Amino acid sequence: MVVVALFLAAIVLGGYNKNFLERVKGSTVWDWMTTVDHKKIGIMYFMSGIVFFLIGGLEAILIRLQLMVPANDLFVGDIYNQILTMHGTTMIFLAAMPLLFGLMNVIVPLQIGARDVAFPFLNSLGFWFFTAGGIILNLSWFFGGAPDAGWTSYVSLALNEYSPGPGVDYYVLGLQISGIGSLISGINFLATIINMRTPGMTLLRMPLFTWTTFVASALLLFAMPALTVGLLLLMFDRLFGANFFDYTMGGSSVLWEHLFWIFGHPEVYIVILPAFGILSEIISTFSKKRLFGYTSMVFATVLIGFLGFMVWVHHMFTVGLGPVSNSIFAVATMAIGVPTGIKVFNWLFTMWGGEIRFTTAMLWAVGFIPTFVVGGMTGVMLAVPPADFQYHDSYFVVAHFHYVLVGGTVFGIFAAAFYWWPKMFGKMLHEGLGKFQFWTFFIGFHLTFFPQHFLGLFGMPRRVFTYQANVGLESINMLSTIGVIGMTLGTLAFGINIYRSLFIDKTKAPADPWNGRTLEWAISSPPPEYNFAQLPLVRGYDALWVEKEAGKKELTPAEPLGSIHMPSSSYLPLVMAIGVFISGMGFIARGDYSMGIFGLIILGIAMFMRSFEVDHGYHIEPEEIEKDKGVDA
Amino acid sequence: MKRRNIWRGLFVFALFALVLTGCSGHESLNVLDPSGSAGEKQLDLIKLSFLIMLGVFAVVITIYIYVLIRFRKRKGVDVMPKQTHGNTKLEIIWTVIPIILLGILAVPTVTTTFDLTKIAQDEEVVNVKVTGYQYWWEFEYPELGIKTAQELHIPVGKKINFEIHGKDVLHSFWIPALGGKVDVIPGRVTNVILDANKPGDYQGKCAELCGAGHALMDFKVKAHSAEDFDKWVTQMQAPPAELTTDSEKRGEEVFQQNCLGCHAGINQSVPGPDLSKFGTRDTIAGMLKNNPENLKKWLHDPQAIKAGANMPKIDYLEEKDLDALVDYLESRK
Amino acid sequence: MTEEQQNSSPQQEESHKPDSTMKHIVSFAAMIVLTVAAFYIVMEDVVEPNMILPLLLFFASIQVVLQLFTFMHLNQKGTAYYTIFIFTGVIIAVVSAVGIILM
Amino acid sequence: MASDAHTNTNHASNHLETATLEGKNKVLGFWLFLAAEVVLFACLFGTYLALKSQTMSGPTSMELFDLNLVIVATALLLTSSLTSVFAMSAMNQRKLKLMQFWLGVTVFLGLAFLILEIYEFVHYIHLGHTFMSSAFGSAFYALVGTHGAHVTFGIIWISSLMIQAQKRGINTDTAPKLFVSSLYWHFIDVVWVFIFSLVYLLGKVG
Ligand code: HEA
Ligand code: HEA
Ligand SMILES: [Cu+2]
Repeated sequence: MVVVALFLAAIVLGGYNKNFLERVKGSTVWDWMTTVDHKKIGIMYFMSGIVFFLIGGLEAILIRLQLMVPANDLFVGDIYNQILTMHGTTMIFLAAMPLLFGLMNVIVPLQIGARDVAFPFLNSLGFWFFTAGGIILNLSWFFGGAPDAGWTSYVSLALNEYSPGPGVDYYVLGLQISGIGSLISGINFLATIINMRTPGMTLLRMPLFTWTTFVASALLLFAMPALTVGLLLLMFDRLFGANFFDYTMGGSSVLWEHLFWIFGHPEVYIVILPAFGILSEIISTFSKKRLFGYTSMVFATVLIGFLGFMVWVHHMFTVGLGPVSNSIFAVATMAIGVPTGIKVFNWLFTMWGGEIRFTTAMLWAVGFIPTFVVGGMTGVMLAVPPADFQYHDSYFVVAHFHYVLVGGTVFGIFAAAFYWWPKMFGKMLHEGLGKFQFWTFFIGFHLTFFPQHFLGLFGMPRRVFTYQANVGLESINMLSTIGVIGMTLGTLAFGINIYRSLFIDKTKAPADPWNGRTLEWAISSPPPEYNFAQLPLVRGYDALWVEKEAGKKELTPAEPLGSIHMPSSSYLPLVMAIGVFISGMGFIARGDYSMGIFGLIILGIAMFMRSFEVDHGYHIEPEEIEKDKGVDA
Repeated sequence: MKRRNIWRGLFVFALFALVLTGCSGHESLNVLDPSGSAGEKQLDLIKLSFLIMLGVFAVVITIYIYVLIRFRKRKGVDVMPKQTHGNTKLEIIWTVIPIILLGILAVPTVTTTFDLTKIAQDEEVVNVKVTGYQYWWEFEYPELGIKTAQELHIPVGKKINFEIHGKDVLHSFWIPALGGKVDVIPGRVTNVILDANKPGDYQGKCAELCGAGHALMDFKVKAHSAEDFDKWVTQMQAPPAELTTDSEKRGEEVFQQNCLGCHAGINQSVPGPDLSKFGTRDTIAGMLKNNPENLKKWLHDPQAIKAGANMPKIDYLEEKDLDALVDYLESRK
Repeated sequence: MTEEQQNSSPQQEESHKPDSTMKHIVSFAAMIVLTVAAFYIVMEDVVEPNMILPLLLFFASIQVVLQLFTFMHLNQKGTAYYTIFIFTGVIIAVVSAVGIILM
Repeated sequence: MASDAHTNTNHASNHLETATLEGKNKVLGFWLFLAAEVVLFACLFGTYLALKSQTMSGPTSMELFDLNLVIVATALLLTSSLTSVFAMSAMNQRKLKLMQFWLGVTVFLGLAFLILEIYEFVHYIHLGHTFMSSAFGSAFYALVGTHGAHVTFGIIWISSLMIQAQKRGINTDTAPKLFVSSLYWHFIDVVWVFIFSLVYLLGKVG
């Protein structure tokens, strides 16, 4: 967007000439916007994730402010519904997922000893689609109002008749576009992990973060289409007069619930599995021990992923599908507790007999375990249909999912941020600030969400902008709001920490600050653009540790030093994303859809250009690599 | 590390223990202190699942605390831990025990799931047809020929078979103190069977986001003894009270000119609640105490009281007519 | 690359030798037969009505297998991943579709 | 994986599409995409079958569907699947002209199918069965229309690849593209098998 704006500005000012183009092409911004380097794309994912986390967090603050006291009138009715919808949608789709995608992008190729991902071009395309979708969603605040039917966007509330504004259109098109981006990323990760592993990196030697990325990507692959279909049908209903969900014309609102949750439940595992992977890496590293029960960890990951598709109806126990359906899905849901338990105990026994260093990353990991277990436990309690009749759509559910989403995913992401920051940016984060962040956020978190279990049990439904006084809800709500102060302080500390590390701190991070065990720690921080000068030969699980134990300083190369082929960068992904962005906004604006079609034409042209383009990339010659090495040493 | 974790463990335990004995939370909407058999069965499952989870949590947290204390790195000591791969025996244990525990939970879960949908052959039931609208509730007793809104009256000790209908968007019918909820789904009929075992006032809630006024879509449940319920039925079945004062008579005219379009009470397709027994109600719109002052406030600006309410503002009447209308409505008993 | 299956050795070309053309034609013929059978049972009313759906699904499934394993070459070496993913997709697809239809 | 990866034209191999790492990635990635498409169509099928009796006052599937038309359409698409296989055989034997011929036939059959489908839709619309007339109408056009959109995209895609092949010949760059487009075409055929079975034939028995 920035570049386009720059172009336009230049044209208007009459300054459009070759010289200017050259300057733009040489600029850092252009470099990043056209990059196909997985590390840069990863960083962009991560950074936009942080931005959206702040926005979602701000919305959370507003929610808690409104609910601080009974009969508050800060945000009433529709406005409140908009905030809460955008909070959920932003946090899940625009914060948690890109933060994880960022980490996956940077780390997974390094962990499997690859020079690149399988589809560098598509990788970039995925990122720009996600960005386009995210921007569309958040533009809703300024043009016509945000979606207000909840992040689940249940019909018929989300149909034209009951949500006449454009809000839900933003939801539909924004998510559709960013969803396509996610699907593309998922395919890229899968193909990368299957095809790009270095010699010796067999499946059962892959680090757990790579494994969980693999399974999470498979979940994306199979879950995203259900959302795509759901959103497509909702778009047809809203924009083109179809009748999928309008019961007066034979449609069914339960259909939407199915489609949404067939996607939605796997989605929650998409955001927790990578966190499990992160935890496995960190706990093993900072306990100085091999991961306990590696094979069963892998097995459990795959099993969780698979079972994740068989349980969606647990979100629909109160729909009245009958005791048979409810029972089947209840038992299937409970079953997921078993592989998850395997993971928890394996973590505990990885620490057992180890030498535990409480770095900030490890603190987050250690904080994760009991928090997530509490969330998982309430999950199992929710899986009991008769009891769920009471919990459903109450604050008990809100407490459950924040324990797993914040206590699980977000804690995991913070852990990973501290752990892999040096690898991503070549700088360290400050440990003291990090510990401050951990304690404030951790305590604030429990203060906010633990009491919410009781709000639910005392009869407070979720998604309400107010509640009655004198029915035992005030003090708990107040407590819950106070806790947010802690989380805000923690988040601010994180912001300062980032700023400090990127702009103030001048010391460079070492290649292997934590005495790491996996391949990413064998190369410099940050890694050169080709990652590995020579592809390493992997000789066991914990590939780097194996070499360290053998007393070696470097990895054994699997190939002679030679010229390295690199993909060339491309502006086409950005153009395609701009195309869908324009198209999305065009459809939201309704009218005659000419802008919508115009955007699609841009997309089509860019696709043709890509198809006919002959792109051989470029090569980095051994001399240059030697030079790099020299500088590093 | 150590101290905090122990304290947290204790805190969790203490709070839950406190709550399970029913010390806090208001009785009119407390899930943990139910006044109906469905709610009791559900609470039993809540307790069972909670106890199992508490046991598992205790095991996890014990190992956790032990490990964190015992194996933390000590200053100046640098050991190389043994790089164990795993332990098949242990791994089998923590696979099998959870399976058993979940089995113990699954059996009563499934039986209760089926139980809740059953009514014994010889049991006397009261049928109530519930319809959820944005943002109010209509209750109809087909056998008794009664139709009312916002306030649900039920006899203690009898099973109430709710047949739930929807007309606009999804809602969810929830009376926390009596038992779990069921969704209101336009185009489908859902069912829930509840009962109250002691007389009293309970709160009903809408539990599915249904628009701007969702938070305020409350209703009242009044459980009566059998005699009181019969009294209420008789009163509801009786023809509306005579108009006594002039003001009431004038009010009727105002009503017919301004309100009848929606509040006809007889015609199914109109969107407003039946007001023919408005004077018997405790609340206006399910939330305000029913008195003339509040009624005026409501008529004047319904949206100020219930966000998103579909009723138009009645702010164009002369003061006298408004008073008459209020008198008329309050006399509808 | 490391994965055994990915190293499809250069010499397994059965599918492109002339007799593989034969194989393609045979499986094409089989598809035609199955299609005709499907239309036949519906148009000619020869089986019990409640057998029609299972039979239709059966015929269709065989056609899918033929397409996948002959036309789309899943019978060759080095296709393990494709097969795993497609069939996982099929399982999930069936569970989801049946769920939507029945509930 | 080194420099030779993308220039390597290993002539010993007849599997031109997977001769390079790029090619292997492309084919794998495309299979993954197809796996996703399986779920996508399953959701559309589920939707259709759940809503198919909701015809409101419009015509029912029994009254609408004309099986003779469907037979012709099926024959066209099935045959095009075979010709697409022939094209790939030709490709792997480096016979450009033959390949172009079979691709041409495939595209032609696809076009014929598409025209038939458009004719069918127009006919239905005249009978009062439209996208907006009922949930059944919406679901029918969403499912069959999505398939039709796939056919359209396939035609455009294969045609543009024919141009590329004509310009650049058959090599390790064009072969994977041609190969995955043929996978796509077969997949479209697979979906059609379910459409004629579960939409048209099942629609006739009610
Ligand atoms: C990261 C996200 C995440 C994760 C990991 C989970 C994990 C689980 N969830 Fe959760 N869930 C959500 C996110 C998540 N959930 C969200 C967002 C919603 C609400 C959506 C909305 O409506 O807006 C939701 C809602 C939700 C519901 C619906 C509630 C309702 O609306 O009425 C249910 C019901 O069954 C449920 C169950 C579970 C279960 C059983 C698990 C299990 O996977 C948990 C497994 C873990 C453990 C059990 C702990 C560790 C295990 C051991 C220590 C071993 C021993 C254990 C036993 C013997 C049991 N979840
Ligand atoms: C990963 C997902 C995720 C995360 C991280 C969070 C984080 C938080 N959530 Fe979230 N929440 C959801 C997912 C998530 N939530 C979902 C899916 C829903 C359901 C929505 C629905 O019903 O449709 C929901 C609903 C929800 C509700 C229920 C609303 C309702 O039903 O009425 C509440 C209420 O307390 C809440 C609170 C919070 C709080 C306090 C945080 C905190 O952890 C946030 C901490 C972060 C901060 C405090 C940020 C600090 C900000 C700054 C420091 C400055 C910002 C400055 C600028 C932008 C310049 N959330
Ligand atoms: Cu779930």
